[in-house]
Parts: sequence; structure tokens; C-alpha cells
Amino acid sequence: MAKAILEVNRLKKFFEVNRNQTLQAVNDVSFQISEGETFGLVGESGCGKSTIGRTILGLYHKTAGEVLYDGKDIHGLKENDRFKLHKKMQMIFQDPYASLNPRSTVQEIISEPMEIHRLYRHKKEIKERVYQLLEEVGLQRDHANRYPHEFSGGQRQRIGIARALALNPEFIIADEPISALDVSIQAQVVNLLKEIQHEKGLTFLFIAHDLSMVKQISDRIGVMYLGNLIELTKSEQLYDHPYHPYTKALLSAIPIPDPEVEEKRERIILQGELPSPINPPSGCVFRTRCPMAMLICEQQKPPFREIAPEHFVACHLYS
Amino acid sequence: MERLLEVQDLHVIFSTYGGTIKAVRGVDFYLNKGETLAIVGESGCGKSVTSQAIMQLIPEPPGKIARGKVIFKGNEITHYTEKQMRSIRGVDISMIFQDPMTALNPTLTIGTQLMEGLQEHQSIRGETATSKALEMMHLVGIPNPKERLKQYPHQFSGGMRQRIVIAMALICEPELLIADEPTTALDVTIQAQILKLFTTIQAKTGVSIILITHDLGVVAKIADRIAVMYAGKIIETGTKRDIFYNQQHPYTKGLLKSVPRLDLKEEQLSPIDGTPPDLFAPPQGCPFTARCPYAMEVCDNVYPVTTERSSSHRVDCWLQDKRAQQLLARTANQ
Amino acid sequence: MLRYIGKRLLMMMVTLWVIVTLTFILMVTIPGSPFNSERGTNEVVQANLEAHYNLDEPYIVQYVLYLKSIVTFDFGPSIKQPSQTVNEMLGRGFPISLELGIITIIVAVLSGITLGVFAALKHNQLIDYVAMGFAVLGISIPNFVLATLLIQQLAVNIEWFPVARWLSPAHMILPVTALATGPMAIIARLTRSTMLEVLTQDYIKMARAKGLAPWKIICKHALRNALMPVVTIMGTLLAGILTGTFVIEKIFAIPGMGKYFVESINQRDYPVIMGTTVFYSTFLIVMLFLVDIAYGILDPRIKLHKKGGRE
Amino acid sequence: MKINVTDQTGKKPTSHSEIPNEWFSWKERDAKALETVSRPSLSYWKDASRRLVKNKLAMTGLVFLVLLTVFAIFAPLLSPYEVNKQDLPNQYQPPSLEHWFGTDSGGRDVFTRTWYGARISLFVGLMAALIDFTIGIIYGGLSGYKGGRTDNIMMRIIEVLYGLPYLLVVILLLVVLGPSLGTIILALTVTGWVGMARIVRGQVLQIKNYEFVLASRSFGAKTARIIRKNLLPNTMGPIIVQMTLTVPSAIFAEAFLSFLGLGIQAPFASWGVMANDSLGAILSGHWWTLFFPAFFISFTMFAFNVLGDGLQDALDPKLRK
Amino acid sequence: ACTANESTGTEDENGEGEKAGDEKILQLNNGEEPTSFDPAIGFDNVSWNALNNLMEGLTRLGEDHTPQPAVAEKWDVSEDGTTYTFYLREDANWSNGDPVVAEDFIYAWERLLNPETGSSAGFLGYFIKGGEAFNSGEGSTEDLGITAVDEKTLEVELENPTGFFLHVLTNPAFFPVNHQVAAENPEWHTEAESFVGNGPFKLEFWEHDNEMIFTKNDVYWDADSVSLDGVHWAMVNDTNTEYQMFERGELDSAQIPAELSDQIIDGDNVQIVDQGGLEFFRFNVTEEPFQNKHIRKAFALAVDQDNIAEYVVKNKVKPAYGYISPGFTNPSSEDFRDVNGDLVSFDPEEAKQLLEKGMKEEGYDELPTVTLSYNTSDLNKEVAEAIQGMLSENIGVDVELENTEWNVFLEDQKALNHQLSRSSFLYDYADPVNFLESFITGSYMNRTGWSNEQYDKLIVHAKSEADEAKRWEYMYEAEKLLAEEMPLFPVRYYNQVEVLQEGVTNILRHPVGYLDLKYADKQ
Ligand SMILES: Nc1ncnc2c1ncn2[C@@H]1O[C@H](COP(=O)(O)OP(=O)(O)OP(=O)(O)O)[C@@H](O)[C@H]1O
Ligand SMILES: Nc1ncnc2c1ncn2[C@@H]1O[C@H](COP(=O)(O)OP(=O)(O)OP(=O)(O)O)[C@@H](O)[C@H]1O
Ligand SMILES: [Mg+2]
Ligand SMILES: [Mg+2]
Repeated sequence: MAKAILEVNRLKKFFEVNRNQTLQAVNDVSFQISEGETFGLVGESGCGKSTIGRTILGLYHKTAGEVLYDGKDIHGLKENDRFKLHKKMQMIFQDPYASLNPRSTVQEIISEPMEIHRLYRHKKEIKERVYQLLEEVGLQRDHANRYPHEFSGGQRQRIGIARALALNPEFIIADEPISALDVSIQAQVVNLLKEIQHEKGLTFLFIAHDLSMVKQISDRIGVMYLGNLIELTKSEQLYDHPYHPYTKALLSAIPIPDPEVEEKRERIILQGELPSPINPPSGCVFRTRCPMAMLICEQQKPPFREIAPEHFVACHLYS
Repeated sequence: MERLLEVQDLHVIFSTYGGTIKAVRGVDFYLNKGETLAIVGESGCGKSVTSQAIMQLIPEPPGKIARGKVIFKGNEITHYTEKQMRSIRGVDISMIFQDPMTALNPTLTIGTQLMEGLQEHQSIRGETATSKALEMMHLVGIPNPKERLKQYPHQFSGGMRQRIVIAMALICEPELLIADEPTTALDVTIQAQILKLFTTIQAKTGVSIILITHDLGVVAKIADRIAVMYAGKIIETGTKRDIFYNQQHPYTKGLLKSVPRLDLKEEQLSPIDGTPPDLFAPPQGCPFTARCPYAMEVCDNVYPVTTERSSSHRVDCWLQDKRAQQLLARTANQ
Repeated sequence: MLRYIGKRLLMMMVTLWVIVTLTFILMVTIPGSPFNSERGTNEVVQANLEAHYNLDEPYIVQYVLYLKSIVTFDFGPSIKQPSQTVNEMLGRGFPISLELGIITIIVAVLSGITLGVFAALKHNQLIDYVAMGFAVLGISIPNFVLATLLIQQLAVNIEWFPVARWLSPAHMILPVTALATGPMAIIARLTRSTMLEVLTQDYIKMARAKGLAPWKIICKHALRNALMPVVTIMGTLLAGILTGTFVIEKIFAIPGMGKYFVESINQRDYPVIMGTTVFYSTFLIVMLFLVDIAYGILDPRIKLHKKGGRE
Repeated sequence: MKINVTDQTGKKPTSHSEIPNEWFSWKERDAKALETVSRPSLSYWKDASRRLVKNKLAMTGLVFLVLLTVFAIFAPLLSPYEVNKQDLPNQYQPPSLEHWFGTDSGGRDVFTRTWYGARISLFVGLMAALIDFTIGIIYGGLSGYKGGRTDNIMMRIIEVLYGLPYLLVVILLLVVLGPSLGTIILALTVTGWVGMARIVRGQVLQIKNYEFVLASRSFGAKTARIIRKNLLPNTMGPIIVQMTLTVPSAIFAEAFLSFLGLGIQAPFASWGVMANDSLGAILSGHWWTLFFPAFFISFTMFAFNVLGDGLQDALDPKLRK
Repeated sequence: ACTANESTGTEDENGEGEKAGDEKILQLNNGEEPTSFDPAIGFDNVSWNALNNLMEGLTRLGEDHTPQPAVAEKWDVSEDGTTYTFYLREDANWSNGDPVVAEDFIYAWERLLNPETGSSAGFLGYFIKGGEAFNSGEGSTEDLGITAVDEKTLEVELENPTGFFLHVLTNPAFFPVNHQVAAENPEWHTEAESFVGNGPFKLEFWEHDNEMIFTKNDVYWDADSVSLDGVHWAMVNDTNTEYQMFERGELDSAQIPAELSDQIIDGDNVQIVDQGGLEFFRFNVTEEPFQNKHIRKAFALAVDQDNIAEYVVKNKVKPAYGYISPGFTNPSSEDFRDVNGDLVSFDPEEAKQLLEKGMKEEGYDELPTVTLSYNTSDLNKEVAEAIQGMLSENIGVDVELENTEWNVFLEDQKALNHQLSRSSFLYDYADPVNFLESFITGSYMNRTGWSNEQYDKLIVHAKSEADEAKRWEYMYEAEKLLAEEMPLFPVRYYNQVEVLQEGVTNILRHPVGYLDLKYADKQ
């Protein structure tokens, strides 16, 4: 395996909800991403995926743990190094509209990172690059002079993608980058990303819900539940041999775009109360809904262990 | 079956400095009571605009409904005043907006925003409203709703916001629910839960749903009929089976082909080549021509007439013409 | 939050101290003395007077004495009106200024916001132009001109209201009008400007989609987001208006405290200068603090008490 | 087969037969890319100025301001009267052909004095607005965006400035610097910018939490850039309003300061001073002494406000018509 | 809401109207809160105009502006004119019933002169023997020339024979203080409840900063002469408002705003009374170019006092061609002004010549720049502008104007930092020497840098000469010397102008002295 470019060690991020309640959005998560790899992050909505992404980039102050990029702790960087880091590391935001300045034209939005890092000397070069990026993500040159509110949801999302690609980064944190796109454009964008990755050795942290797409693009996939990483392995392996009961439930819930298959399919329905990150269940966080919960699950937090080669699971079933 | 909604020849334009954007260019469809219509299509083809036009929520200026009728429960509501519309909005028709972050008011608690509709239309207040809101939050799968009720949108994750918007739309038990990409930000388990919720509610109250989505899996799961949009027009419409198994339009075909399938293994995704047309100056012929593998001269010049393949299945494509069929056959022989 | 309030209170003390110190420096730097008169008094008398008010002490002693008077909130007697203490003067004038100020602020805020909201709703239509024309007039006519005009027209010529003084509710109408017009115009213009922006937001569309009544959309969804600048200026506006306005009080012969701010300085009545300054500054600082608190209430994302103020 | 034609743009075939058979042949693929850009490339600011120019009302305001300036420069030169020439027995002449705006208490020609006054008032108003704007947005922007301790200290400084008895400061300035136009500007801006700074800060506090600011930070944008590109454009509305408010308050403050001896010395008079001096006109009926300066102040304000409103409209891409 | 307010408005009026109907209540404006009703402290119009009606001294100015018996029924003056014996009225009583006794005067005057009191009116007591010494901290009360012969007899010794001493005594500074009350409550004068007076009116109600109500004092010895039942005092410190209130009928008397003067001044119900005082301009003879007498004179003669009085100040003020305002009569009943005639009158031709002459003497090709300073006020500004215009027009000198805040102005004037500065003088007692002595060498009031031995001598004589006729000669001489040397030039005299409501009569104002409502009446 190539060397780990990003290391997340026991990262915690808590939010203070009010004086006596903290929300444990990310609780003790560790993983590594190696260079040129695509690391998929999936999990229940609200389980802390975006928070991980943002904390990695330093947009949130971490509560505990460390994030190493190229061996250096991101949160301890000096102003100058941080600036350099931002050139290498980009983020595609989950909420496409909110992350675009309403008073900037698309041209300005996409050229912003290039201007910040003085990528080109001439305005014209920047403009050309903007056009190129727009076309790459399936928009038209003409769109460069419009404002964000004049676009459809999917178009906005692509503007966000184009902006993240502008700097030719080494590492992209893509927070549900293609959720609002129709499948054909999704395919186009995913192909584009793969192509760039192929050419430039780009590394991805790919947060998504669309498991079929995640499978398509990721080398390894981490599954999160309620602020914890519960399973992590190669994508093939995950789909073929999921261990954790939650992963199994997740995979069985994927809708298949085929009405007949859909009608016949069996799926694991999770029962039980949804737990909240404000007061997560003791022991294993999934135990409240786990069909196979045992006594020990309540008492002990399952360790995150490698139970098959490169397959980590946090579950008492396998200990 | 009772017609709940009928949209006839709807045109929506946006006048901008560069010219007029013809976002929706003559959309016709109908919706029966208790039915789910899925609208799928190219990103930017006018799905959201169409849905907002039904609710008369197009920002004006720059937008404008240039032509067309929207008939709801037998009444034409296109010319309703704002006041008349108000008695429909939120009561008869609810809408789930595409962008959950900006659709929620950042300065009001989730609870306030949830209960607002109840208070406005059903005069439910206080305890009752709260308990109803809690129940709704529970239904859309938000844990610890009591605490969450007092939080603000920015304290919610993307998917949670989306579920709040869904809860907001459902809380007043509308007759028609327009859901603009309601599950994009949800993981599959929650998604399944929400879809289930839709179907239960549908079974209970007979609500009709217009579901705008890109997720063909979702479509396959709950849609009764499907309308495929492209560049401001509905180019093909039919029952779920018509579209999934007997699609006629090259765009529909391309779309279905681009779907990644977990159950099938393939290396490369296959998108449709080319880019969609410019809506400033949409081509006078079929807008898909430029990307269509079967483009003919006629496609460039004249918009195809609608072919009704069955009572439910209609296509706008010249390939349906006999002469095109001959051409196809000829080519296949060569 | 409590800790934040505590911290702010501490900061207030520091700010107040800085203000007092600078005021003291200003006081001793500018020429003149409270005993200056055209006539001039006997040197011994002068010296006695100075001694009586500790003006013969070295500056540092005087300064410490002032600090002491502030801590005990006892500024002693006025030099110019020796039969009254500063506390008496403020205690007498403030309730009146406060009454006038509160009514004024209520009038200004209510009418200003209403005007601004209507203008924004009818953007670039007749109502907008009329409302803003009105506002511009309100801004470009100073309140003392308006006051004199109002008296002449409404009190002298058509005798609807009494001319001046502070005796009955009827006496309040003209000064309140004169005083409220300017702030009203400012509030109207600010409200309009932010309202215009807010009204284009998606959540307004969402609120409309919910079928809410227009006034609810305005009051609950739009105004709250549009009020930031209004709240911002409210801090200083309140501090200014509630502690009295020299010109208006003079014209309408209202026995408020506004005049002390000006007259104490003209007469170099040091204890009164100190007293009014401390009083006003405290008021102001508290108001600005409340404004900061109000920010957090208006927009829960604003967290001034968090380090860096953002998450 | 039922045929129904739904074309909206071009030809409307009534039946299939209208379509020539030869059209049913495969289309030649031309590599026509969509490279035409129908809108010239514009930045936000250029776009805004273009929109401003198209706003008739705003342009009327601008034209009036330019006219005022031109008049202020040339009208006194063309007037047959000297601005300060007293002619006491000729005092309080109502407007006539000889004296268009009448004469004042000194028998001086109000028309001539009005245009002289315009020079001072317009200059003072504009300078104050500009300086307030510059300092205010930098200070307020920094304070609001940096937040935390920076904000705390910067706001406390503002409190001190607000809290100090302004009259004392003015007297000090008078004693130390003596009367001049510069002193006036200084006195006006010592505390003038504070209002602007607070407005900007308030807005920035709100906007800095928006995602797009976060996005900009994620690209490594420095504070200055974020303020300039992300924060300010989104607070322009209140800033413009505040600026248009600064102009009249500066004009009146100048009058007040002149009265205290700080500014342009008598017998030169600005609009504000002329208006202040003629307050008694409301009682005495020498309306012209008050009316003309007051009218021009209001008129200038209308022009500024109309221009400001136009500017705000122009700066908001969503408000475009 | 509007109607409700309206009705309260009229009710209010009716209420007052009624009162005015069967009670004679005069509605006056005091301008602002009196600084103090302590006779020794409140040395200004806002205090003493009111106080003059609440208390009474030994003498009181009559309708002919001369001192009349008041608390003192009669008095004896010694041959040499330095000892006065006053016999207090038996029926002179305090409003609390106590008799007014000699001790009350002694208490009050000692207080006035005691340096500890810090009275700025103390100098008025310098005529009394030992007064100046005591006030300067050198003497003691024992050395003061005031003694109570018995309860109702007061003997006063003076430093020098002072012909106008009876007039001086009308000044509120010499009002008695009920020494028993004062001993008990030193703050007796601060509130209506504790105030004890002996004048025609009682202080019934006093809401600080807002309102005072005086009612007729029934125990006043001359209560029969008092026709008013009371006086309501507003405190309105804005001339426009005051006039507007008058127009509306809320006041019975008002000053006339200058702008309105032309329209009103000739009306029937306008009362114009001279006021002893002068508006003048000081040259600073230590600064160029005013070290030169001719240049000073040139400036003085270039100013057209007539125009300033008529068009700028208005209200029928009199232009000043001399320094001493009219109204001071010598023992042979001639007016000072008439005797000394016009000393400084507008003469542009002469002025030009004088300027030329002066410039030649000083070797100027061009006059150094001259700045005319005035303290901040609208009227001062207009006068300054007018003078600036006149200097420019008549002698071709362009002076600059400069206005400063009062305190700064005064400091600068004292420090001789001005070149040419605006000044004013109002008399404290009715004798020309009050003004003339200002310009002796080293006087605090001089502020011109001018010093003239001969003048100093003349003033010494004018203050100590027992022979009145001779004394006046010295004063004539002194004024002429001023005009000759011209360290200051006169512009106009003061007057007191007010409009009165129909039926308001006998509001008594004096050229030197304070408002008297004892005889005032209202129909
Ligand atoms: N306010 C506007 N001004 C100008 N053009 C607009 C505006 N709103 C939408 N459009 C244009 O109208 C077209 C249709 O937009 P719409 O939002 O309906 O697309 P959509 O089908 O919902 O796409 P998506 O799936 O990406 O959300 C788009 O091309 C968009 O650029
Ligand atoms: N600023 C914040 N303040 C308080 N709580 C927050 C904040 N941001 C996120 N959270 C909470 O943290 C948890 C994780 O949020 P996060 O956005 O990381 O979820 P997510 O995995 O991205 O979910 P989704 O897929 O729905 O976007 C949620 O419970 C959310 O409510
Ligand atoms: Mg997320
Ligand atoms: Mg959409």
C-alpha cells in the first residue's frame, strides 16, 4: 500500500448544544488514507461525516485527537503552512447553494481559489481555465457570467465541483458532491474525477449516500454510525462480505433501479429507537437497533479490530 | 380515477440581462388522486421551476409564467391572487424544497418552523402542536426530537435538515405533495424509512405525490408513473414499467444506462455524451439532437410530434415516425 | 454565557475607567475654569473656592478623588449651582429624559420599521418612493428646525398643542414628533435596505409555500433577519435619546438632563461633567452590550461568547 | 396515430406529411461546440455598475449631484454679487429679479451665498462620507470577522470614543489646531466612522457564519480578501444607507462645529450654517433665508439617496429587473 | 387620541384662565433654573430677577429708578457721608412670621464678604469699611463697619463717602437672611418648603428646572401695594419658544427675537427700558498694529454704530457714541451722556486719514493681519460680520473673524491673546465709575494691555471724592481720555425690550437693577 497521506487519529469533535449538553458529533475516529486512493465514507444521516470532513480541513476546531497530513498536524499549522495546505487540500461542500457567494458571478467563484493562490498571472488564463472547468463538469461557458441563484440545484453542485478542481489539488474532501445530479451527469462527473485521479494521483475522501456510486469510485470504504467508525475495508470486500449488522442493513436498503427487482427484494428493517449523539447509548452505539444485540454490547464499547486482512470492524459479534 | 392536478402547456421564462432563459417550455402532465408521479431528467432541465410554478412561487421578476394553465381540483389556479393561493399553499399543496439549508430560516428554531403551518392552517397551538411536531420528527427519523426541536438549522446535519423540510411539508396533511429531491442527502436506511412514510401516508390519506428525483432506485420503488424531462420539456411519460422496460426516447435510454448498479458489475460508468442545450436559445427542433446517437435532419428543424404509444405512454421523438423506423431498419441492415 | 456576561461586566469597568481618565485629561487640558467670569473675583475668594472643590490639589489627587466619586457614585455638588448635587440634577432630569426618550424610541422604531417594510415590499413602486421621500425629508431636516416649525404651525397658528414645557401628555406630542422623525427615517432606510435582501431568500419562499399570512412572513421570518443594522444603531440611539437631547429639551423647555451635558462643559462644571460622562458612558456601554446580546438572539449563529466568535 | 404538435418556436407542421422525406436521414455530426458566450464577461462590480447605469432614477440623482457640483464651482463666479458684501439697509429683501433668492440679515445675496455654501457643504459631506466609509468598513470588517479578543478590544475602543464628551474633544481640537476646514473634517471623522464600523461589524458577525465564507476560508483566503470579496458585497445595502446618512449628518455637524468656531469662519457660510442662522425665519416670515439652504440640503439628500438606492439595487443580483 | 389630547390641552388652559380670571396670576419666563436663591451666591439675572421679588433689602428701587425706603423705614447719613444709620420697619417680617432684625443684615453681609462663602458678588461690599480686607482674607468680622445698634437699628460705616450707596443696597447681594433659619438649616434657600423671604411674594412652589410659583406675601409690610395674587414662572431658555408661548398666550411677557423686531417693536404693548451697559470692542495695545493710537482710532471711527444698532441688533437699541450709557444723572440732574456728548462717532473720512497717519508712524506699508475675535453666539457673529464689512468698506482693512467658546475666549482675552475682541459690560450699581474703573492699570477687567497713569489717578479721585460735582468732573475727564486713547471702542448700549399681553402693566425694570413685580398688575 502507498504511504498514508492523511492520518486521522482518535479524532473527536463535540458541539456544545447548551450549557449542560454536548453533542458528540465525532467520537474517537481513526483512519488513514493513502496517496492516490479514494476513501469512501458512508453512514447514517447525521452520524458526523461532514463534521469529520470539516474538522480535517481545520474549519472546525477539533475537540481531541489529531489530523496528520503528510505527517504534519493540520490543526497546529502556522499561518503560512496552513495557506500552503489549503492549496493542496480542497473541499466540495455538501450544501451547494449556501457555499456559493450570492454576490459573485460563477466566473468569480471559480477563479477565487486561483486568485488566492496566484495560480496564473493573467486574467485571461484564469478565464480560460474557468471555461475549461465549466465544460468539464458539464456546464457551459455561458454560465460563467451568471449568479448562483440563477442555477438549478445540480448546476450549483457542479459549480462547487469545478471550484474545488480549480487548484489541481492533491486531496479533495468531497461531501456528497453528486447527490443533486442526474445519473447521466453523475456518471460524467465521476468519470471526470476518476480520470483526474488517474492522471494526477489525486486522493479523495468521498462522503456519499449513494452506495452504488460509492462502490464505483472508492477503493476503501468506512462506515460510520453515530460518530463512530464501525467498519472499514476495501470496497469490494465491504459489499461482498459486510460484517457489521449496520453495514448489512445499509446494503440491503439500497434501492435498485429496476421495479421488478425492487418489488421482490428483501431488506433488513432496523427496529428500535434512533439514538441521539447528544446522549449516545452506552457500549456499542448501534446496540439499540441491532437485531443481534447482546448483553456485552450494552456494557462495553466494541474495539475497532482487524478481523480479516484489511477489514476492520467494531462489533462484539466477532470477538 | 379523479384528476387532482393538470398542467397544460406551461411556459416559464427568466428574463436576464443576457437574454431570456426559457426554463420551462410547454410542459403537460396530469396527476390523479393518490398517485405518485416521478419527474426525472437532466439537471437544470426545469423540474424545480415547474414545481414552483405550480405553487406560483417563481420569483417575479425575473421569472414569469409566460403561458399555460395549472388546474388543481378542477379549478384553474394560474390566475389566483396571492390571497387565494395562500389558502391552497400548505393546506392542499405542500412542497419540499430542493435546498434544505437555504429553505430553513436560520434564525428560527426547528420547532417554530415546524409548527408554523399547523398554527396557521389548523389553529393548533401549544401542547398539541408540539406533540404533533414531535411525532412528525419521530416519523422522519430524527432522534431525540425534544431537544432537537429547540435547535437551529445550522446545528443540524444536511440530511437532518432535509428531513425537517419533509416533516414540515407533511405535517399539514396535504392533498398534493411536491417533493423536490427529498432524499438526496439521506442515507439509504433513512431514505427507505422516508419512502415508507410516503407510502403509508399515501395509503392513509390518499395524498398524491410529485416526486422529483435523480435516484432511479427510488423511482423504481415508489413511482406509479414517470415523466422524463429534458431542456424544459417532458419528452417521455409513462408508467413505471413503460419507462423502465420499454423506454423509447434516446435520452431516457441513455439515462437508464448511466445508472450504476450494485447488482451488476461494470468498470466504467457510461454517461450521455455532450452537453445539454443552452436555454437562452433552445434549438427549435428536438433539444436532444446534438447528443442523440440517432439524430436525423428533421430533429434539428422541427420539434417532434407526440406519439401516444399507449394510453399512458407518450414520447416526443421523431424516431417514432414510420420513415425513421425505415431508416433505422436500413441502417441496421448495412 | 454567564461567564461571558461576567467578562463583559469586567470589561465595562475597564472601558469606563479609560473614558473617565481621558475625560479627566481633556478637562484639565482645555482652557477655562468654572470660576471664570467677566467680572473676576477676589483672589482669596477664588482660592477658597478652588480649595473647596479640590481644584488646588495636584492633578493626580484630583484624579483619584474623581475615581473615588465614581466608585461611590457621589459626585458632590455642582460648582455652578452649588445648592444642588450632581446626583440630584441627574436624578431629577433623567426620569424626564427617559420618559421622552422611551416614547420617542417607540414611535421611531414602530413607524420606521413599518415604513421600511412597506417600502421594501413595494420596491420601486409608488409607496416605496413616497416612504423613502418621507424618510429623506426626515433625515435632511434637523430636529430643531422641525421643532420650531411644528410649534409655529401646530401650536401657535392652529393651536392644537401647547407650545412647550412638560406638563401633560399633550405636551409630549410635538417634542416626540420632532425627536422621532430623524431616527424614524434612519430606521426606515436601514430596514428597507436589509428587507430587500432578505425578501429574496429561499426561506421566505418556503414560508410562502407554507401558506403563511403575509404579515407573519414579514414579522417572523423576514424582519428578524433584517433587523441587524437597526439593532446596531439602536444601541447608540437609545443611549443618546434616553439620556436627553439638548436642543429639543431647550426648545420645548423640557427639564430633562440633556442640558447638563452641554452646559456643564461650557461652564467647566467639573463634577457635573464627570457625573454626566460616567452616567452616559455606563448607559451607553450597557446598551452596546445589550445590542451584542440581541445579535445572538436575532441570529443564533452569532456567538460572541465563543472564542473567535464562530464555529 | 394521433398527432399533436407541440412545437413552440419555429414551424408548426400540421401533419407528418408536411415534413419532407429527405429530412429523415442521419444528421451530419458537426463539431459545433457551444463556445459562443452570449453575455460579455463581467465581474460582479462591473455588472453592478452596468445595472446602475441602466437605472434611470439613480442616474437622475447622479446628474443632479454633478449639476450641483458644477453650479457650486461656477455659479458664484457668474453672480454679480460678492458673497460677503454686506449691505445692511438692504437686508431681508424677498426674492426678486435682482436677488433671485432674496437677501439675508446682512443684506447679502442669498443666491450667491447658497452656491458658496454648496462648496463647503458638499465637500464636507462627501469627505466625511468617504472617510467614514473607508475607516468604518476596514475597522468594522476586521472587528466582526476576527471576532474574539480582537473584536472585544476594537469594540471597547469604540465605546470609549462614543463615551467621551464630544464637546470637550471639539474644544480641545479648537484650542490645539484652530479653525480650518481640516479641523472640521477631523472633528467630523474622529467619531463619525464609528457608526459605520458598528453597522459593518454587525453585518459581518452575521454573514461570516455563512457557508460561502467557510468555503472561501477553506481555500486559504486571507482576512482582507474575505472581507473584501465575501463580506462587504453582502453588506452593501446597510453600508450604502449609512453612507447616505453620513452626508446630511456631516453637513449639519459642520454647521454646529462652525458655530463653535471650528470650521470655516464667518462671514463664509455653508448651507448648514445658513440654515441654522435663519431659524428665526420660521417666526418672522423671511422664509427665503431658511428655505433655500434647507431646500438644497434636502435636494442633495434626495439625489444621494436615489443614487444610493439605485446602487443597492444594482449591487444585488437578485433584485435585477 | 388627538381629540383626547386636545381636550386636555384646553382644560389646562381653562384652568389657568379661570385662575387668571378671579386671581391675578402673572405668567413669566425666568429662562432657566436660578443658580441659587442664596442672596450671596446667585449673582446673575436668572436668580436675582426672581429673588428681588421674594426678598427685600434696606432700600428698593422705585418707579423712578431711585432707591426708596424698604426694610429701612428711614436712615441718617453722617456729615462726611461715610456712616449710614438705618432704622428698620417695625412691621418688616419674614414670611415665617419672624421680625426682620438688624442681625439678619449683619449675618447676610458678613456671609457675603466672608471669603469662605466664595461669593462672586463680594466686591459689591467693598464700599463697606473693612469689606475688601475681610473679603481678601486679611481682616475679620470685627473690623467690618456694620453694627446692630439695636434690634431694629443698623449702622454702616463706609470706606469712602459713596453717593450711590443707597442704590448699591438695592442689590440682592445686600438682602437680609433670617439668621435663625439659616443657622438651623444652611440649605434653607434650596427648596420652596424651607425658603424664608421678606419680599412682596412668597415662594409657594419650586420644581427645579421646570417651574416656580410665587404667591402674594400677606405679611409683607407693603402688601397693600401688591396687586398680583401670584406669579407663575416658566423656565424656557429659548427666545423663539418664549415668543411662541407668548403668542399662544402661555406667557404674559416675552423678549422679542431680533428677526421679529421690525414687525413688533412699534406696537402698543411693547415696553422698552434702557439698560446700563455697553457692547464694545477691546483693542490689544500690546499687539500689532494696535500699539498705535491712530490706528485704533481709525478702526473705531470706521464702524457705523447706527447701522449695527438699527439693522443688526435691532429692538431699538441705541448706538453708542460714548462709553457711559445714558441714564446716569449728576447732582444737577444732567445726564452724563449729554454733558460729555458724542465722543466716538462714525467718520469714514477721518478714519482713513487716521489710518494713514498711524501706518506712517509705524512704518507699515501694509497693515499686519487683524483678527477679530468674539465668543460664540449668533448675535455676536452678526455684529462681527457687520464690523468686518464696515472696516473693509470704509478703511479697506480686511479683518478675519474668529469665534471661540466662551471660556476659552475669556482665557485668551485675559492672557491678551486677542487683537481685537468683543466685550460687553452691564452695570452692577448706578454709577459711571462702575464701568470706568475697569480700565485702570492692572484691573482684572482691563484686558487691553492699556495703562495710563493719568487715567488711574482720575479713577482714584472718582472713587473717593466726597464732593459729588467734582467727582463727576473726574469721570467726564476719564471718559474723554478713553476716547482719546481708544483702548476700546463702543458699539451700542443695552436695553430691555419686552412685549406684554393686553392688560399687563407696571412690570418694573430698571436701567441698573433687577425686575420688580411689586407694582405689576394684570387685568
Ligand atoms: N432565477 C433564475 N434566473 C435565471 N435562470 C434560472 C433561475 N432559476 C432557474 N433558472 C434556470 O432554469 C433552468 C431550470 O432550473 P431548475 O431549477 O428547474 O432545474 P432542475 O430541473 O430542478 O435541475 P436540478 O435537478 O439540477 O435541480 C436552469 O437552467 C436554470 O439555470
Ligand atoms: N454547528 C453545529 N452545532 C451543533 N451541532 C452540530 C453542528 N454541526 C453539526 N452538528 C451535529 O453534529 C452531528 C453530525 O453532523 P454532520 O453534519 O457531520 O452529519 P453528516 O454525517 O454529515 O450527516 P448528513 O449525511 O445528514 O449530512 C449532527 O447530529 C448535527 O446535528
Ligand atoms: Mg453532511
Ligand atoms: Mg431542481
